[in-house]
Amino acid sequence: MSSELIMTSVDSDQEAKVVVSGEIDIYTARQFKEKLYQFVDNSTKDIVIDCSDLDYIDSTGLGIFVGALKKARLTDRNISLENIRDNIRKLFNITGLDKLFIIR
Amino acid sequence: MSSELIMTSVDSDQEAKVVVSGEIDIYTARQFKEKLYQFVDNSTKDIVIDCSDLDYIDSTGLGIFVGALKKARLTDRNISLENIRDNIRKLFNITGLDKLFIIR
Amino acid sequence: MESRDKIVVKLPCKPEYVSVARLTVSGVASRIGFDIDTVEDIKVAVSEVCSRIISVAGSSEKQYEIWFDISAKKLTISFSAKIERINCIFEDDEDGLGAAIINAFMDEVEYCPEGKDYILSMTKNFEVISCNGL
Amino acid sequence: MESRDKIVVKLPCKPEYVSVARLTVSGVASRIGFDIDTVEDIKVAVSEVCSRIISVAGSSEKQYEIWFDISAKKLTISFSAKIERINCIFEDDEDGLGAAIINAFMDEVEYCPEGKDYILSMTKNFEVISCNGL
Ligand SMILES: Nc1ncnc2c1ncn2[C@@H]1O[C@H](COP(=O)(O)OP(=O)(O)O)[C@@H](O)[C@H]1O
Ligand SMILES: Nc1ncnc2c1ncn2[C@@H]1O[C@H](COP(=O)(O)OP(=O)(O)O)[C@@H](O)[C@H]1O
Repeated sequence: MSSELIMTSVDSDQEAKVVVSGEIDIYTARQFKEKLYQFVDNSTKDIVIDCSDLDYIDSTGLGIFVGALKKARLTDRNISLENIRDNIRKLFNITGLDKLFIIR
Repeated sequence: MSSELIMTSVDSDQEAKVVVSGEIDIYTARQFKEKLYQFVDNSTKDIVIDCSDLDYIDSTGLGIFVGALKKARLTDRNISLENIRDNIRKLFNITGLDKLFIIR
Repeated sequence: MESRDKIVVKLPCKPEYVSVARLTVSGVASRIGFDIDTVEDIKVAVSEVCSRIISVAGSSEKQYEIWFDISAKKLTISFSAKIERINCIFEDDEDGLGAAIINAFMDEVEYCPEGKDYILSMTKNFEVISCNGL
Repeated sequence: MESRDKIVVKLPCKPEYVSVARLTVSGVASRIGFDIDTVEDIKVAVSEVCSRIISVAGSSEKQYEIWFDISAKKLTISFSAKIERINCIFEDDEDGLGAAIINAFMDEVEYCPEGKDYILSMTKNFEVISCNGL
Protein backbone atom coordinates (compact mmCIF):
# COMPACT_ATOMS: atom_id res chain seq x y z
CA MET A 1 0.00 0.00 0.00
CA SER A 2 2.55 2.49 1.16
CA SER A 3 5.07 3.51 -1.47
CA GLU A 4 8.18 3.32 0.60
CA LEU A 5 11.47 2.55 -1.04
CA ILE A 6 14.20 0.44 0.45
CA MET A 7 17.71 0.29 -0.99
CA THR A 8 20.30 -2.05 0.43
CA SER A 9 23.76 -2.53 -0.95
CA VAL A 10 26.80 -4.76 -0.66
CA ASP A 11 30.23 -3.70 -1.88
CA SER A 12 32.52 -6.66 -1.31
CA ASP A 13 35.62 -7.99 -3.06
CA GLN A 14 33.37 -10.14 -5.21
CA GLU A 15 30.62 -7.78 -6.21
CA ALA A 16 28.97 -4.41 -5.97
CA LYS A 17 25.29 -5.08 -5.68
CA VAL A 18 22.28 -2.93 -4.97
CA VAL A 19 18.85 -4.30 -4.09
CA VAL A 20 15.92 -1.92 -4.53
CA SER A 21 12.44 -2.73 -3.32
CA GLY A 22 9.25 -0.73 -3.26
CA GLU A 23 8.46 2.26 -5.41
CA ILE A 24 10.75 4.83 -6.96
CA ASP A 25 8.71 7.90 -7.73
CA ILE A 26 9.00 11.65 -7.33
CA TYR A 27 8.56 11.23 -3.58
CA THR A 28 11.22 8.61 -2.94
CA ALA A 29 13.55 9.67 -5.78
CA ARG A 30 15.74 12.17 -4.03
CA GLN A 31 16.77 9.83 -1.27
CA PHE A 32 17.34 7.03 -3.78
CA LYS A 33 19.45 9.23 -6.03
CA GLU A 34 21.74 10.25 -3.20
CA LYS A 35 22.24 6.71 -2.00
CA LEU A 36 22.76 5.21 -5.45
CA TYR A 37 25.15 7.91 -6.66
CA GLN A 38 27.15 7.61 -3.48
CA PHE A 39 27.35 3.86 -3.93
CA VAL A 40 28.55 4.24 -7.52
CA ASP A 41 31.13 6.81 -6.50
CA ASN A 42 32.48 4.71 -3.66
CA SER A 43 32.68 1.44 -5.54
CA THR A 44 35.28 0.49 -8.13
CA LYS A 45 33.50 -2.50 -9.66
CA ASP A 46 30.76 -3.07 -12.17
CA ILE A 47 27.43 -2.67 -10.48
CA VAL A 48 24.47 -5.02 -10.39
CA ILE A 49 21.06 -3.70 -9.42
CA ASP A 50 18.61 -6.37 -8.31
CA CYS A 51 15.08 -5.26 -9.15
CA SER A 52 13.13 -8.36 -8.01
CA ASP A 53 11.16 -6.37 -5.47
CA LEU A 54 10.92 -3.13 -7.36
CA ASP A 55 7.18 -2.63 -7.80
CA TYR A 56 7.15 0.68 -9.54
CA ILE A 57 9.49 3.17 -11.16
CA ASP A 58 8.66 6.41 -12.91
CA SER A 59 10.65 8.58 -15.29
CA THR A 60 12.38 10.28 -12.37
CA GLY A 61 13.64 6.89 -11.25
CA LEU A 62 14.69 5.88 -14.75
CA GLY A 63 16.58 9.17 -15.02
CA ILE A 64 18.46 8.27 -11.85
CA PHE A 65 19.47 4.91 -13.31
CA VAL A 66 20.78 6.75 -16.38
CA GLY A 67 22.61 9.24 -14.17
CA ALA A 68 24.21 6.40 -12.22
CA LEU A 69 25.28 4.72 -15.46
CA LYS A 70 26.90 7.93 -16.68
CA LYS A 71 28.83 8.13 -13.43
CA ALA A 72 29.92 4.51 -13.73
CA ARG A 73 31.01 4.98 -17.33
CA LEU A 74 33.36 7.79 -16.27
CA THR A 75 35.53 5.09 -14.75
CA ASP A 76 34.80 2.54 -17.46
CA ARG A 77 32.33 0.54 -15.49
CA ASN A 78 28.92 -0.83 -16.33
CA ILE A 79 25.59 -1.23 -14.60
CA SER A 80 23.47 -4.30 -15.13
CA LEU A 81 19.90 -4.78 -14.03
CA GLU A 82 18.65 -8.11 -12.73
CA ASN A 83 15.22 -9.66 -12.30
CA ILE A 84 13.23 -6.75 -13.65
CA ARG A 85 9.50 -7.33 -13.50
CA ASP A 86 7.50 -7.21 -16.71
CA ASN A 87 5.73 -3.93 -15.97
CA ILE A 88 9.07 -2.21 -15.41
CA ARG A 89 10.82 -3.96 -18.25
CA LYS A 90 8.14 -2.45 -20.47
CA LEU A 91 9.24 1.03 -19.43
CA PHE A 92 12.84 0.28 -20.41
CA ASN A 93 11.69 -0.91 -23.82
CA ILE A 94 9.45 2.09 -24.42
CA THR A 95 12.12 4.60 -23.52
CA GLY A 96 14.93 2.82 -25.34
CA LEU A 97 16.87 2.49 -22.09
CA ASP A 98 16.96 -1.28 -22.61
CA LYS A 99 19.78 -0.61 -25.07
CA LEU A 100 21.76 1.36 -22.53
CA PHE A 101 21.82 -1.09 -19.67
CA ILE A 102 22.82 -4.72 -19.48
CA ILE A 103 19.53 -6.34 -18.61
CA ARG A 104 19.49 -9.94 -17.48
CA MET B 1 -7.68 -4.46 -7.08
CA SER B 2 -11.10 -5.00 -8.50
CA SER B 3 -13.84 -5.60 -5.96
CA GLU B 4 -15.55 -8.51 -7.59
CA LEU B 5 -17.33 -11.07 -5.51
CA ILE B 6 -17.45 -14.76 -6.24
CA MET B 7 -19.81 -17.14 -4.48
CA THR B 8 -19.67 -20.86 -5.10
CA SER B 9 -21.74 -23.42 -3.31
CA VAL B 10 -22.08 -27.16 -2.79
CA ASP B 11 -25.25 -28.78 -1.51
CA SER B 12 -24.53 -32.47 -1.20
CA ASP B 13 -25.74 -35.23 1.10
CA GLN B 14 -22.89 -34.47 3.43
CA GLU B 15 -22.91 -30.71 3.62
CA ALA B 16 -24.30 -27.41 2.48
CA LYS B 17 -21.33 -25.18 1.97
CA VAL B 18 -20.87 -21.73 0.52
CA VAL B 19 -17.49 -20.25 -0.37
CA VAL B 20 -17.35 -16.48 -0.74
CA SER B 21 -14.33 -14.69 -2.07
CA GLY B 22 -13.68 -11.07 -2.88
CA GLU B 23 -15.57 -8.09 -1.53
CA ILE B 24 -19.15 -7.82 -0.34
CA ASP B 25 -20.12 -4.19 -0.45
CA ILE B 26 -23.06 -2.11 -1.62
CA TYR B 27 -22.08 -2.87 -5.22
CA THR B 28 -21.85 -6.65 -5.00
CA ALA B 29 -24.46 -7.07 -2.25
CA ARG B 30 -27.59 -7.48 -4.30
CA GLN B 31 -26.28 -10.33 -6.38
CA PHE B 32 -24.82 -11.99 -3.27
CA LYS B 33 -28.08 -11.66 -1.36
CA GLU B 34 -30.08 -13.32 -4.10
CA LYS B 35 -27.68 -16.21 -4.44
CA LEU B 36 -27.25 -16.80 -0.73
CA TYR B 37 -30.96 -16.60 0.11
CA GLN B 38 -31.76 -18.97 -2.71
CA PHE B 39 -29.17 -21.40 -1.46
CA VAL B 40 -30.57 -21.26 2.09
CA ASP B 41 -34.10 -21.77 0.78
CA ASN B 42 -33.18 -24.73 -1.38
CA SER B 43 -31.05 -26.53 1.17
CA THR B 44 -32.31 -28.51 4.16
CA LYS B 45 -29.08 -28.76 6.10
CA ASP B 46 -27.08 -26.54 8.41
CA ILE B 47 -25.00 -24.19 6.34
CA VAL B 48 -21.29 -23.51 6.46
CA ILE B 49 -19.92 -20.36 4.91
CA ASP B 50 -16.21 -20.48 4.17
CA CYS B 51 -14.77 -16.98 4.39
CA SER B 52 -11.07 -17.76 3.77
CA ASP B 53 -10.97 -15.59 0.69
CA LEU B 54 -13.41 -12.93 1.79
CA ASP B 55 -11.32 -9.75 1.74
CA TYR B 56 -13.92 -7.24 2.72
CA ILE B 57 -17.48 -7.04 3.97
CA ASP B 58 -19.49 -3.97 4.88
CA SER B 59 -22.67 -3.55 6.93
CA THR B 60 -24.79 -4.40 3.90
CA GLY B 61 -23.01 -7.73 3.67
CA LEU B 62 -23.30 -8.39 7.40
CA GLY B 63 -27.04 -7.64 7.13
CA ILE B 64 -27.30 -10.29 4.42
CA PHE B 65 -25.61 -12.85 6.66
CA VAL B 66 -28.15 -11.99 9.37
CA GLY B 67 -31.00 -12.26 6.88
CA ALA B 68 -29.77 -15.66 5.76
CA LEU B 69 -29.54 -16.80 9.36
CA LYS B 70 -33.12 -15.70 10.02
CA LYS B 71 -34.21 -17.71 7.00
CA ALA B 72 -32.29 -20.76 8.18
CA ARG B 73 -33.72 -20.49 11.68
CA LEU B 74 -37.25 -20.67 10.27
CA THR B 75 -36.53 -24.33 9.61
CA ASP B 76 -34.43 -24.81 12.75
CA ARG B 77 -31.12 -24.68 11.01
CA ASN B 78 -27.95 -22.84 11.78
CA ILE B 79 -25.25 -21.01 9.85
CA SER B 80 -21.63 -21.28 10.83
CA LEU B 81 -18.80 -19.20 9.50
CA GLU B 82 -15.38 -20.66 8.84
CA ASN B 83 -11.91 -19.19 8.42
CA ILE B 84 -12.87 -15.58 8.90
CA ARG B 85 -9.95 -13.21 8.52
CA ASP B 86 -9.03 -10.97 11.44
CA ASN B 87 -10.21 -7.74 9.83
CA ILE B 88 -13.65 -9.22 9.24
CA ARG B 89 -13.79 -11.03 12.56
CA LYS B 90 -13.33 -7.60 14.12
CA LEU B 91 -16.55 -6.42 12.46
CA PHE B 92 -18.49 -9.35 13.92
CA ASN B 93 -17.18 -8.50 17.38
CA ILE B 94 -17.96 -4.81 17.10
CA THR B 95 -21.51 -5.39 15.94
CA GLY B 96 -22.25 -8.21 18.37
CA LEU B 97 -22.95 -10.55 15.47
CA ASP B 98 -20.26 -12.91 16.79
CA LYS B 99 -22.88 -14.03 19.33
CA LEU B 100 -25.40 -14.82 16.61
CA PHE B 101 -23.35 -17.05 14.38
CA ILE B 102 -21.30 -20.12 15.07
CA ILE B 103 -17.83 -18.90 14.24
CA ARG B 104 -15.04 -21.41 13.95
CA MET C 1 4.76 16.62 6.24
CA GLU C 2 3.24 20.06 6.69
CA SER C 3 0.39 20.76 8.99
CA ARG C 4 -2.72 21.13 6.88
CA ASP C 5 -3.11 19.30 3.60
CA LYS C 6 -6.43 18.86 1.88
CA ILE C 7 -7.48 16.14 -0.50
CA VAL C 8 -10.89 15.96 -2.13
CA VAL C 9 -12.54 13.16 -4.06
CA LYS C 10 -15.79 13.64 -5.92
CA LEU C 11 -17.72 10.52 -6.93
CA PRO C 12 -21.03 9.66 -8.54
CA CYS C 13 -23.70 8.37 -6.14
CA LYS C 14 -23.32 4.89 -7.59
CA PRO C 15 -22.45 1.67 -5.77
CA GLU C 16 -19.77 0.70 -8.28
CA TYR C 17 -17.50 3.56 -7.24
CA VAL C 18 -17.42 2.95 -3.50
CA SER C 19 -14.40 0.72 -4.18
CA VAL C 20 -12.63 3.78 -5.60
CA ALA C 21 -13.33 5.65 -2.37
CA ARG C 22 -11.87 2.75 -0.43
CA LEU C 23 -8.66 2.72 -2.45
CA THR C 24 -8.25 6.48 -2.18
CA VAL C 25 -8.77 6.55 1.56
CA SER C 26 -6.34 3.67 1.97
CA GLY C 27 -3.79 5.61 -0.01
CA VAL C 28 -4.25 8.77 2.02
CA ALA C 29 -4.29 7.06 5.41
CA SER C 30 -1.23 4.93 4.74
CA ARG C 31 0.69 7.80 3.20
CA ILE C 32 0.23 10.00 6.23
CA GLY C 33 1.49 7.28 8.50
CA PHE C 34 -1.35 5.25 10.00
CA ASP C 35 -0.44 1.63 10.57
CA ILE C 36 -1.96 -1.02 8.36
CA ASP C 37 -4.76 -2.03 10.77
CA THR C 38 -5.82 1.55 11.33
CA VAL C 39 -5.79 2.16 7.57
CA GLU C 40 -8.18 -0.77 7.22
CA ASP C 41 -10.45 0.62 9.96
CA ILE C 42 -10.62 4.07 8.42
CA LYS C 43 -11.30 2.53 5.02
CA VAL C 44 -14.19 0.50 6.39
CA ALA C 45 -15.69 3.53 8.15
CA VAL C 46 -15.45 5.68 5.02
CA SER C 47 -17.01 2.94 2.93
CA GLU C 48 -19.97 2.77 5.33
CA VAL C 49 -20.62 6.47 4.96
CA CYS C 50 -20.34 6.31 1.16
CA SER C 51 -22.82 3.44 0.99
CA ARG C 52 -25.21 5.31 3.22
CA ILE C 53 -24.99 8.46 1.11
CA ILE C 54 -25.70 6.45 -2.01
CA SER C 55 -28.68 4.78 -0.35
CA VAL C 56 -30.28 8.01 0.81
CA ALA C 57 -29.32 10.14 -2.20
CA GLY C 58 -32.11 8.66 -4.21
CA SER C 59 -30.54 9.40 -7.56
CA SER C 60 -27.44 8.03 -9.17
CA GLU C 61 -27.15 11.27 -11.14
CA LYS C 62 -25.94 13.01 -8.00
CA GLN C 63 -22.41 13.26 -6.74
CA TYR C 64 -20.86 13.34 -3.31
CA GLU C 65 -17.54 14.59 -2.08
CA ILE C 66 -15.11 13.23 0.45
CA TRP C 67 -12.83 15.80 2.07
CA PHE C 68 -9.64 14.74 3.79
CA ASP C 69 -8.14 17.26 6.19
CA ILE C 70 -4.70 16.22 7.25
CA SER C 71 -3.00 17.80 10.20
CA ALA C 72 -0.10 16.72 12.35
CA LYS C 73 -2.39 15.26 14.99
CA LYS C 74 -5.36 13.87 13.12
CA LEU C 75 -7.13 13.04 9.91
CA THR C 76 -10.61 14.51 9.54
CA ILE C 77 -12.84 13.14 6.81
CA SER C 78 -15.98 15.06 5.86
CA PHE C 79 -18.66 14.21 3.35
CA SER C 80 -20.81 16.53 1.34
CA ALA C 81 -23.72 15.85 -0.97
CA LYS C 82 -26.79 17.72 -2.04
CA ILE C 83 -29.46 15.55 -0.51
CA GLU C 84 -32.82 17.22 -0.12
CA ARG C 85 -34.59 17.24 3.23
CA ILE C 86 -31.94 15.08 4.80
CA ASN C 87 -29.61 16.45 7.39
CA CYS C 88 -28.84 13.28 9.32
CA ILE C 89 -27.96 10.50 6.93
CA PHE C 90 -27.96 7.92 9.71
CA GLU C 91 -31.28 9.08 11.14
CA ASP C 92 -33.46 6.12 12.18
CA ASP C 93 -30.42 3.95 11.94
CA GLU C 94 -28.12 5.19 14.66
CA ASP C 95 -28.11 1.76 16.24
CA GLY C 96 -27.63 0.03 12.90
CA LEU C 97 -24.64 -1.99 11.83
CA GLY C 98 -23.15 0.83 9.76
CA ALA C 99 -23.15 3.34 12.59
CA ALA C 100 -21.80 0.73 15.02
CA ILE C 101 -18.83 0.15 12.73
CA ILE C 102 -18.16 3.84 12.23
CA ASN C 103 -18.34 4.53 15.96
CA ALA C 104 -15.97 1.70 16.73
CA PHE C 105 -13.36 2.71 14.19
CA MET C 106 -13.29 6.49 14.38
CA ASP C 107 -12.37 8.65 17.36
CA GLU C 108 -15.03 11.31 16.79
CA VAL C 109 -18.09 11.36 14.56
CA GLU C 110 -20.36 14.32 13.88
CA TYR C 111 -23.54 12.73 12.58
CA CYS C 112 -25.96 15.60 12.13
CA PRO C 113 -24.05 18.81 11.63
CA GLU C 114 -26.21 21.92 11.72
CA GLY C 115 -25.54 24.71 9.28
CA LYS C 116 -22.35 23.15 7.95
CA ASP C 117 -21.30 22.50 4.37
CA TYR C 118 -20.88 18.80 5.13
CA ILE C 119 -23.38 16.14 6.13
CA LEU C 120 -21.09 14.00 8.25
CA SER C 121 -17.61 14.43 9.59
CA MET C 122 -15.34 12.02 11.38
CA THR C 123 -11.88 12.12 12.84
CA LYS C 124 -9.08 9.68 13.52
CA ASN C 125 -6.29 10.84 15.79
CA PHE C 126 -2.72 9.77 15.43
CA GLU C 127 -1.73 7.87 18.51
CA VAL C 128 0.16 10.06 20.90
CA ILE C 129 2.03 9.15 24.00
CA SER C 130 -0.21 10.01 26.88
CA CYS C 131 1.12 12.65 29.26
CA ASN C 132 -1.74 12.19 31.70
CA GLY C 133 0.56 11.37 34.54
CA LEU C 134 0.49 7.69 33.49
CA MET D 1 -22.59 1.31 -16.36
CA GLU D 2 -24.09 4.54 -17.69
CA SER D 3 -22.46 6.57 -20.34
CA ARG D 4 -20.89 9.56 -18.63
CA ASP D 5 -19.62 9.37 -15.08
CA LYS D 6 -17.24 11.91 -13.65
CA ILE D 7 -14.77 11.47 -10.86
CA VAL D 8 -12.53 14.23 -9.56
CA VAL D 9 -9.54 14.09 -7.25
CA LYS D 10 -7.91 17.21 -5.86
CA LEU D 11 -4.44 16.87 -4.41
CA PRO D 12 -1.75 19.14 -2.96
CA CYS D 13 1.21 19.76 -5.28
CA LYS D 14 3.40 17.59 -3.07
CA PRO D 15 5.39 14.50 -4.07
CA GLU D 16 4.08 12.44 -1.15
CA TYR D 17 0.56 12.36 -2.55
CA VAL D 18 1.32 11.09 -6.04
CA SER D 19 0.89 7.59 -4.61
CA VAL D 20 -2.69 8.54 -3.72
CA ALA D 21 -3.30 9.54 -7.32
CA ARG D 22 -1.93 6.18 -8.44
CA LEU D 23 -4.24 4.24 -6.15
CA THR D 24 -7.25 6.28 -7.19
CA VAL D 25 -6.60 5.88 -10.89
CA SER D 26 -6.03 2.16 -10.43
CA GLY D 27 -9.37 1.95 -8.67
CA VAL D 28 -11.19 3.84 -11.38
CA ALA D 29 -9.58 2.05 -14.30
CA SER D 30 -10.11 -1.42 -12.88
CA ARG D 31 -13.66 -0.66 -11.80
CA ILE D 32 -14.67 0.41 -15.28
CA GLY D 33 -13.26 -2.75 -16.78
CA PHE D 34 -9.73 -2.25 -18.07
CA ASP D 35 -7.60 -5.37 -17.75
CA ILE D 36 -4.85 -5.44 -15.17
CA ASP D 37 -2.02 -4.56 -17.58
CA THR D 38 -3.90 -1.60 -19.00
CA VAL D 39 -4.74 -0.42 -15.48
CA GLU D 40 -1.02 -0.44 -14.74
CA ASP D 41 -0.26 1.52 -17.93
CA ILE D 42 -2.85 4.19 -17.19
CA LYS D 43 -1.61 4.44 -13.62
CA VAL D 44 1.96 5.00 -14.81
CA ALA D 45 0.87 7.65 -17.32
CA VAL D 46 -1.18 9.53 -14.72
CA SER D 47 1.67 9.40 -12.26
CA GLU D 48 4.00 10.94 -14.84
CA VAL D 49 1.66 13.87 -15.34
CA CYS D 50 1.23 14.38 -11.59
CA SER D 51 4.98 14.43 -11.06
CA ARG D 52 5.41 16.90 -13.85
CA ILE D 53 2.72 19.20 -12.47
CA ILE D 54 4.38 19.13 -9.06
CA SER D 55 7.76 19.90 -10.63
CA VAL D 56 6.55 22.89 -12.61
CA ALA D 57 4.05 24.19 -10.04
CA GLY D 58 6.81 25.77 -8.05
CA SER D 59 4.87 25.79 -4.80
CA SER D 60 3.66 22.97 -2.63
CA GLU D 61 0.89 25.26 -1.38
CA LYS D 62 -0.89 24.77 -4.70
CA GLN D 63 -3.32 22.05 -5.62
CA TYR D 64 -4.07 20.22 -8.82
CA GLU D 65 -7.08 18.30 -9.97
CA ILE D 66 -7.44 15.07 -11.89
CA TRP D 67 -10.69 14.66 -13.78
CA PHE D 68 -11.87 11.26 -14.92
CA ASP D 69 -14.49 11.23 -17.64
CA ILE D 70 -15.92 7.80 -18.11
CA SER D 71 -17.91 6.88 -21.15
CA ALA D 72 -18.82 3.59 -22.72
CA LYS D 73 -15.94 3.82 -25.18
CA LYS D 74 -13.14 5.52 -23.37
CA LEU D 75 -11.66 6.99 -20.24
CA THR D 76 -10.48 10.58 -20.53
CA ILE D 77 -8.25 11.96 -17.81
CA SER D 78 -7.69 15.70 -17.61
CA PHE D 79 -5.52 17.70 -15.27
CA SER D 80 -6.02 21.21 -14.03
CA ALA D 81 -3.81 23.42 -11.92
CA LYS D 82 -3.23 27.11 -11.61
CA ILE D 83 0.29 27.37 -12.88
CA GLU D 84 1.34 30.84 -13.96
CA ARG D 85 2.82 31.44 -17.38
CA ILE D 86 2.83 27.76 -18.18
CA ASN D 87 0.53 26.33 -20.76
CA CYS D 88 2.53 23.32 -21.85
CA ILE D 89 3.77 21.45 -18.84
CA PHE D 90 5.95 19.19 -20.97
CA GLU D 91 7.44 22.08 -22.94
CA ASP D 92 11.18 21.58 -23.53
CA ASP D 93 10.74 17.99 -22.53
CA GLU D 94 8.57 16.52 -25.22
CA ASP D 95 11.27 13.97 -25.99
CA GLY D 96 11.89 13.24 -22.33
CA LEU D 97 11.28 9.96 -20.59
CA GLY D 98 7.99 11.11 -19.02
CA ALA D 99 6.42 12.09 -22.33
CA ALA D 100 7.69 8.90 -23.97
CA ILE D 101 5.92 6.84 -21.34
CA ILE D 102 2.69 8.80 -21.59
CA ASN D 103 2.69 8.57 -25.38
CA ALA D 104 3.26 4.83 -25.28
CA PHE D 105 0.52 4.10 -22.78
CA MET D 106 -2.29 6.42 -23.77
CA ASP D 107 -4.22 6.46 -27.04
CA GLU D 108 -4.47 10.25 -27.32
CA VAL D 109 -2.69 13.02 -25.49
CA GLU D 110 -3.43 16.74 -25.69
CA TYR D 111 -0.26 18.36 -24.38
CA CYS D 112 -0.83 22.07 -24.80
CA PRO D 113 -4.52 22.80 -24.82
CA GLU D 114 -5.38 26.37 -25.81
CA GLY D 115 -8.16 28.19 -23.97
CA LYS D 116 -9.25 25.12 -22.01
CA ASP D 117 -9.80 24.69 -18.30
CA TYR D 118 -7.27 21.88 -18.20
CA ILE D 119 -3.54 21.82 -18.82
CA LEU D 120 -3.27 18.29 -20.20
CA SER D 121 -5.77 15.70 -21.26
CA MET D 122 -5.32 12.11 -22.27
CA THR D 123 -7.55 9.28 -23.36
CA LYS D 124 -7.53 5.52 -23.21
CA ASN D 125 -10.02 3.69 -25.40
CA PHE D 126 -11.65 0.46 -24.45
CA GLU D 127 -10.58 -2.15 -26.92
CA VAL D 128 -13.18 -2.64 -29.59
CA ILE D 129 -13.44 -5.24 -32.26
CA SER D 130 -12.27 -3.66 -35.45
CA CYS D 131 -14.83 -3.43 -38.23
CA ASN D 132 -12.34 -2.12 -40.75
CA GLY D 133 -13.00 -4.93 -43.12
CA LEU D 134 -10.48 -7.11 -41.30
N1 LIG E 1 -26.21 -7.48 17.36
C1 LIG E 1 -27.24 -7.94 16.62
N2 LIG E 1 -27.84 -9.10 16.93
C2 LIG E 1 -28.85 -9.57 16.18
N3 LIG E 1 -29.32 -8.98 15.07
C3 LIG E 1 -28.77 -7.82 14.72
C4 LIG E 1 -27.70 -7.23 15.44
N4 LIG E 1 -27.33 -6.07 14.82
C5 LIG E 1 -28.14 -5.97 13.76
N5 LIG E 1 -28.99 -7.01 13.67
C6 LIG E 1 -29.96 -7.25 12.61
O1 LIG E 1 -29.26 -7.25 11.37
C7 LIG E 1 -30.10 -6.77 10.34
C8 LIG E 1 -29.41 -5.69 9.57
O2 LIG E 1 -29.01 -4.69 10.47
P1 LIG E 1 -28.85 -3.17 10.05
O3 LIG E 1 -27.82 -3.09 8.98
O4 LIG E 1 -28.64 -2.38 11.26
O5 LIG E 1 -30.28 -2.86 9.48
P2 LIG E 1 -30.66 -1.68 8.51
O6 LIG E 1 -30.72 -2.35 7.18
O7 LIG E 1 -31.99 -1.26 9.08
O8 LIG E 1 -29.61 -0.64 8.61
C9 LIG E 1 -31.39 -6.29 11.01
O9 LIG E 1 -32.33 -7.27 10.81
C10 LIG E 1 -31.01 -6.16 12.48
O10 LIG E 1 -32.11 -6.41 13.30
N1 LIG F 1 16.87 6.45 -24.88
C1 LIG F 1 17.83 7.08 -24.17
N2 LIG F 1 19.12 6.72 -24.31
C2 LIG F 1 20.06 7.33 -23.57
N3 LIG F 1 19.84 8.29 -22.68
C3 LIG F 1 18.58 8.70 -22.51
C4 LIG F 1 17.50 8.11 -23.23
N4 LIG F 1 16.34 8.74 -22.85
C5 LIG F 1 16.70 9.64 -21.91
N5 LIG F 1 18.03 9.61 -21.69
C6 LIG F 1 18.77 10.40 -20.70
O1 LIG F 1 18.19 10.15 -19.42
C7 LIG F 1 18.30 11.30 -18.62
C8 LIG F 1 16.96 11.63 -18.03
O2 LIG F 1 16.03 11.81 -19.08
P1 LIG F 1 14.79 12.75 -18.98
O3 LIG F 1 13.95 12.27 -17.86
O4 LIG F 1 14.19 12.84 -20.31
O5 LIG F 1 15.46 14.11 -18.64
P2 LIG F 1 14.77 15.38 -18.02
O6 LIG F 1 15.20 15.30 -16.59
O7 LIG F 1 15.40 16.50 -18.79
O8 LIG F 1 13.33 15.24 -18.24
C9 LIG F 1 18.85 12.39 -19.49
O9 LIG F 1 20.22 12.53 -19.19
C10 LIG F 1 18.65 11.88 -20.91
O10 LIG F 1 19.64 12.37 -21.78
